[in-house]
Amino acid sequence: MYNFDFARPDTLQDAQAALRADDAQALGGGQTLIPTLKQRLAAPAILVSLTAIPELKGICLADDGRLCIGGATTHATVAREAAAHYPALAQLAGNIGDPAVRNRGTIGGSLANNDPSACYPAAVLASGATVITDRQEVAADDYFQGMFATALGEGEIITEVRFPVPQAANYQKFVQPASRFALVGVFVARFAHGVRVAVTGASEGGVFRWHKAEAALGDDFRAEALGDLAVEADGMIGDLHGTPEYRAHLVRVLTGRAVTAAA
Amino acid sequence: MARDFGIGASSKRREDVRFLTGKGRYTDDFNRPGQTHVAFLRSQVAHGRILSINTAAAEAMPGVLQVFTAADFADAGGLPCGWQVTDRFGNVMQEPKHPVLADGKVRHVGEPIVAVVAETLDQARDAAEAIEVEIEELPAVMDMRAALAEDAPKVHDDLTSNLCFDWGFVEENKAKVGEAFARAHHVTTLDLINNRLVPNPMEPRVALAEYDAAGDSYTLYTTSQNPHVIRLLMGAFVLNIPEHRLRVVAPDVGGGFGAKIYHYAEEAFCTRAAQMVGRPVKWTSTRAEAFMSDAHGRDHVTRIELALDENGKFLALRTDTLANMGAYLSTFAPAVPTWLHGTLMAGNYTTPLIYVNVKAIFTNTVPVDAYRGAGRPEATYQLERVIDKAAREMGIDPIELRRRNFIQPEQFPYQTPVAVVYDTGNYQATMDRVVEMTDYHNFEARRAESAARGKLRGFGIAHYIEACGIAPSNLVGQLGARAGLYESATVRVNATGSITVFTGSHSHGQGHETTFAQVVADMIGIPESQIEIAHGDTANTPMGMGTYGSRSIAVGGSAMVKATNKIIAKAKKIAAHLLEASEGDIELKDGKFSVAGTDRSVDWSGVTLAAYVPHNYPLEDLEPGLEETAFYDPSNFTYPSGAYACEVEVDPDTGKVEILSFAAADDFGNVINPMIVEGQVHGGLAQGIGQALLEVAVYDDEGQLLTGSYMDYAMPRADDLPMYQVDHSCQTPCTHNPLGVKGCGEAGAIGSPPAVVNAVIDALQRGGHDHVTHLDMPLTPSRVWAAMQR
Amino acid sequence: MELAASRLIAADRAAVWAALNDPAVLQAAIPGCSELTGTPEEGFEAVVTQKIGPVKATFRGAVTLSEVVEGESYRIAGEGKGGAAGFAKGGARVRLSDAEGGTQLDYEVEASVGGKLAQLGSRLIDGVARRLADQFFDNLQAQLAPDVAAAEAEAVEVAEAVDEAEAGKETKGWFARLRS
Amino acid sequence: MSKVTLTVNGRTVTREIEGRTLLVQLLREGLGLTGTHVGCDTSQCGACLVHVNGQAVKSCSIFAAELEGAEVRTIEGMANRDGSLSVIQQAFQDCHGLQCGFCTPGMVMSAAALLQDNPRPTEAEVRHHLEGNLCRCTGYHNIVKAIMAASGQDVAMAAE
Repeated sequence: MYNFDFARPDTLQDAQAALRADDAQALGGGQTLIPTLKQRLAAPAILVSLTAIPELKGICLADDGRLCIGGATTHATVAREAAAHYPALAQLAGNIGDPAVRNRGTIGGSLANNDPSACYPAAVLASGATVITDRQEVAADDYFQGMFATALGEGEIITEVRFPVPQAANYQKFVQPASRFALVGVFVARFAHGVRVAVTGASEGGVFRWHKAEAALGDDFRAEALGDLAVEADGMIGDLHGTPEYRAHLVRVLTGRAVTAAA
Repeated sequence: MARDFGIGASSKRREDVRFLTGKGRYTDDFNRPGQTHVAFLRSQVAHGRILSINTAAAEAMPGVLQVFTAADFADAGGLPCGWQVTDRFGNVMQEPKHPVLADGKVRHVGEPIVAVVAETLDQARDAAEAIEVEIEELPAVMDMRAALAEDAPKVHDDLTSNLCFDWGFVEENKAKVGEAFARAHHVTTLDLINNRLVPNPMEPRVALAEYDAAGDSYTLYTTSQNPHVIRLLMGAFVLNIPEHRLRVVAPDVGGGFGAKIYHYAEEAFCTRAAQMVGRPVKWTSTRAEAFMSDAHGRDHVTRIELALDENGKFLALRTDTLANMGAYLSTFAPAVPTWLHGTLMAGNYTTPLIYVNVKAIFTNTVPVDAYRGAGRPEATYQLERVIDKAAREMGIDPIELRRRNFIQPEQFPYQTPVAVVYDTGNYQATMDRVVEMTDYHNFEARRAESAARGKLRGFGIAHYIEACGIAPSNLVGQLGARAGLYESATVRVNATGSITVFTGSHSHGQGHETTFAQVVADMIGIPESQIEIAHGDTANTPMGMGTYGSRSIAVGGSAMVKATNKIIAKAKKIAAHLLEASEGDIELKDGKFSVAGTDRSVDWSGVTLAAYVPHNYPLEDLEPGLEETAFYDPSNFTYPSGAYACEVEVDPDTGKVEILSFAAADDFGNVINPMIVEGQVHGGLAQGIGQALLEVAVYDDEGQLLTGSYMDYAMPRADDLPMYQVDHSCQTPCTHNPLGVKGCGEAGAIGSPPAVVNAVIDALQRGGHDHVTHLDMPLTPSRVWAAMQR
Repeated sequence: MELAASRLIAADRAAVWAALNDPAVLQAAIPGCSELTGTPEEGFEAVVTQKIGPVKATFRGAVTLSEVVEGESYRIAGEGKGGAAGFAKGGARVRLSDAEGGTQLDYEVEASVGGKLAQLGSRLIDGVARRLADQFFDNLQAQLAPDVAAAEAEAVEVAEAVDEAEAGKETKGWFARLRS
Repeated sequence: MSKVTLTVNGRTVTREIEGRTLLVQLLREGLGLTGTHVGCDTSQCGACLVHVNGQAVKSCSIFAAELEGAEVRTIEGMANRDGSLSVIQQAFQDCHGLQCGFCTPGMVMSAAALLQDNPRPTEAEVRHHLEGNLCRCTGYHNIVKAIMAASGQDVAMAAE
């Protein structure tokens, strides 16, 4: 690892100030960033840890019924504390990485990275959640902008994510056997006004919504309603763990399973 | 019979206490005063000519002590290969030099080119990045068939081609095999790939060397399965250090599985650099380095053909294999696809005619060598797969087809057509046992239950034999081995009766400290706690060949038995003197020497004390002291065998295979510690199932290793695997070693891959996918699903 | 990774060809390129920084033009060393032809990486390469015919919205949508 | 360089660290606690697993600078006060849940974290919990058995 300065502010304001330095890099739980640094694949001048800022942590139910999760809240905390409010989200969080990773990794870190195979983006997009930063509030549909690309600017910090809680929801993850990231993951959420389906792991463009499935399920929330709908293989990730055709096929299978499990 | 100590007891492992409390001493836990660190600059391209190396900037960087290139090793030898194979035309194999640091050319991604020794590891790494190496990239030789083309680029310019050897076995049988095929009732042909694997012991390799200028002597701490072999190879062939000036220590070693047998460049580098820098030099492999520098395993491409008569009797077998050697010949590499593979092609069957052809090929990949099972899994896989395919083609139950061809118990010793003689075995018994364990007769009901849930259930069976207890020196010498394969032990009895056994075997997880003590305790009749097993240090153990090829108890244990028998013989003489009786009347039982038919006795410690305090002692006839060394060279391999059965469920929607149950019925001959034996089988099964379902090393066309971390190389995890049923109650003891043992370390990895693949093919065929007659490992969901779509 | 695509550029062939040989245009078009010096004949030296998720690597290397058929086609190839990260190689065969409304640019791209990037990031290589290739030609298009490029992008967005509602093209990444 | 003060196995220690110093480096090199091992670089093998403030974390993927005032427990702090093996450690020995011993400290720490939250896990829960701990020797059979035994349960097995 290259050396760097380490800052561990305890207020958001101090964190913002620290991140204004040249080549500053925010550090969430570090479960992706630290292995990257160990490989010398990045060389920030200063790492600004967001783990000591109380206002970025915690879960609460807002008056409007939305579930609010602080940006520096760990997956383990979400798995535990969101279970009563939004079981599908808690279940997703409880299957990211492994127990030790879940004790460090944070929702803000995951969303800021927007790995095309990460789980959280599927939940955020399918829930129609709002990503709140120290500068703006962004609707999920505008937040994700392709693999590793988001609406975040330099040094911008995710302070909170607000999830509308659906009437029914489920996440189906088919794991890549080595990394245990999602080879394909599908999150289905049914709201009073319609159904949202978000897919992670499959596309080279990162997480995406499957609108046709949403339309079909909006009329009839049963796996059978998907009929012979399918996503195209073109644009899907192809690697040694699965061809684009296979990933496209899994999207269909997992969507059906998620609907059945949610219904 | 279950006992609470000695041979046959499931004694708890004594080494566990230190491992469970964090007190294990692995090589990386050692640090020497003044220690420096090395970082290797490794090739990022698979094949290229080194045009220039500029180290000036690196040399000027903070903390840098010295920067090394091939020029610094101009007077050193290459890393030697321990086995020379002679091809079917009588020529010896092509054997390129394997330099410590790349010399002139780089031949695989990960090959070390430059080494930087610095005060700290980060300083060494920083400096390594500042080195400029200009490389003219050459086309990478990746595909084995393409590598044989006349105009293929050559991995080694000084060799005539990329063909290391073209081996035929048994060459004289070739024509007869062809005739048998011509008149066969049925011929089954199968093309398959034995997937390339990365051994991945959890402890990465480490080398820490120091040089004592006063005594002009070296100490190397290294993660090795065989410290004496490293001392011999590195001292004699690479660095020219006489053995008495070189001590090699392999302390607690965190798993080996073959990958830590070989002599590696980093060990030689650290040893030489310690002398040149004048301070200890340490290298600890990262996992990323391990993936591209530890020897890989398997990587065979095979066509196998089986000729049968109308009753399903095997008439002849013919196989053609391309075996990947990688860029250089690793220590044992040429032996793996030849003598550890061809000699096993008879399997458990009476096939009278066999011909094996193996072409070993150089490619621009990491060297390939023995990995758990080594050659025998490759032989078993092809044989047990082609038998399964033949059974389906002929409409014979796969178990029945095997039974019709088994060597029968009364046929032992059995001379196979591929050179080896099996001493004992009872294949029918292990097959019966596994059928019983798996409740095979109710499989159809279980399958129907799965089908009702939309799942495809399959049952797969495989039988295996392995040749282990490696190996008779005179035999392997004829076959090209450049070393003997005996084992050694020194039994040192202390004055008060406690014992230290120094064994040339090496434990890196197998539990020698417990098992070996059980044997000696049993022979003398004293508590196991009185006996200490020491291994891994050339300074105090006799020249030994180490641990691989399931040889520790069969060969190392036998050496220890021999040495202990010498101790007992001498102790009896001392006891006879003390008891004023004739030696022939002395009996040893439960740690007590007594005169037959009398109540006169002296206990063990009384005799040992007399040996070292010889006040009353036959000094004129006998030296004082009680310490004996023995070397044991086996007269034959040992031949464990077993029947493995696997039941799987395939999800037709995703192609995912789930192992529902796995049963192993093994014949290991006599068993010293059943608990440890079962643990060895479990571990082997996990690696075999891993090969079948998960693991594969993948290179792209340009020689880049795409599975270079645990993000892409799928290691089996707890939730990939079932609870196993293992049984070793079928026992036909080995007839030619004193313990009647056969060895159990590799069995699980040998027998399990075909059982898993047979089960998946069975599931697919029963599920209506008749066209799927074979799938290459690993049977990933993507691959299985794609096969179902055709 | 291999990828073939084509686009219509609202400029005449001579102008497009000139741009394809102009270091300033090339530097602006190559994503993350902070320096590009040299000439089409002698080749260029380039510095390119890429940030892919947590990975940030700077590549130094050469960009060369070969198989040049004046005014018609060439092969542009780059190879950069990224230090500890490894190296990246990419090339594109570019062919120009007259078309209604401007010049048709056909290209075939191939790309590969080595070292740690290959060892750790194999799943991402194709997607990243496609994205970079698309960005390159987007940038080129934007420089040659800025107004037209913007209008086209808008048109594509509209078409895409229609697609998403009707034809299920949403599974394609944004780069793929821009292609056809 | 900066200073960090933390409690390791009940002992308060202060050490000079760099920004990049990982907890595992502080433990192994700074404090000589070599029972915590490094088996990979991608945070997957779990050989380095320790407890920080009562939670399982991978000490290869956390900076020492994050740990001011933290309570860290390693394998060296797992035995009973009298030095005898704890229930979990004893179960690993009794069930032969280890071979080479390299992954073992991480396995024991992982098991302890599981049983703290879930004192009577099912076999499936144990296997799922071990997702972040790789073992190459045991095939996991006896590790699962040991953790079940430590929780006072026997593994439901047809064959045993």
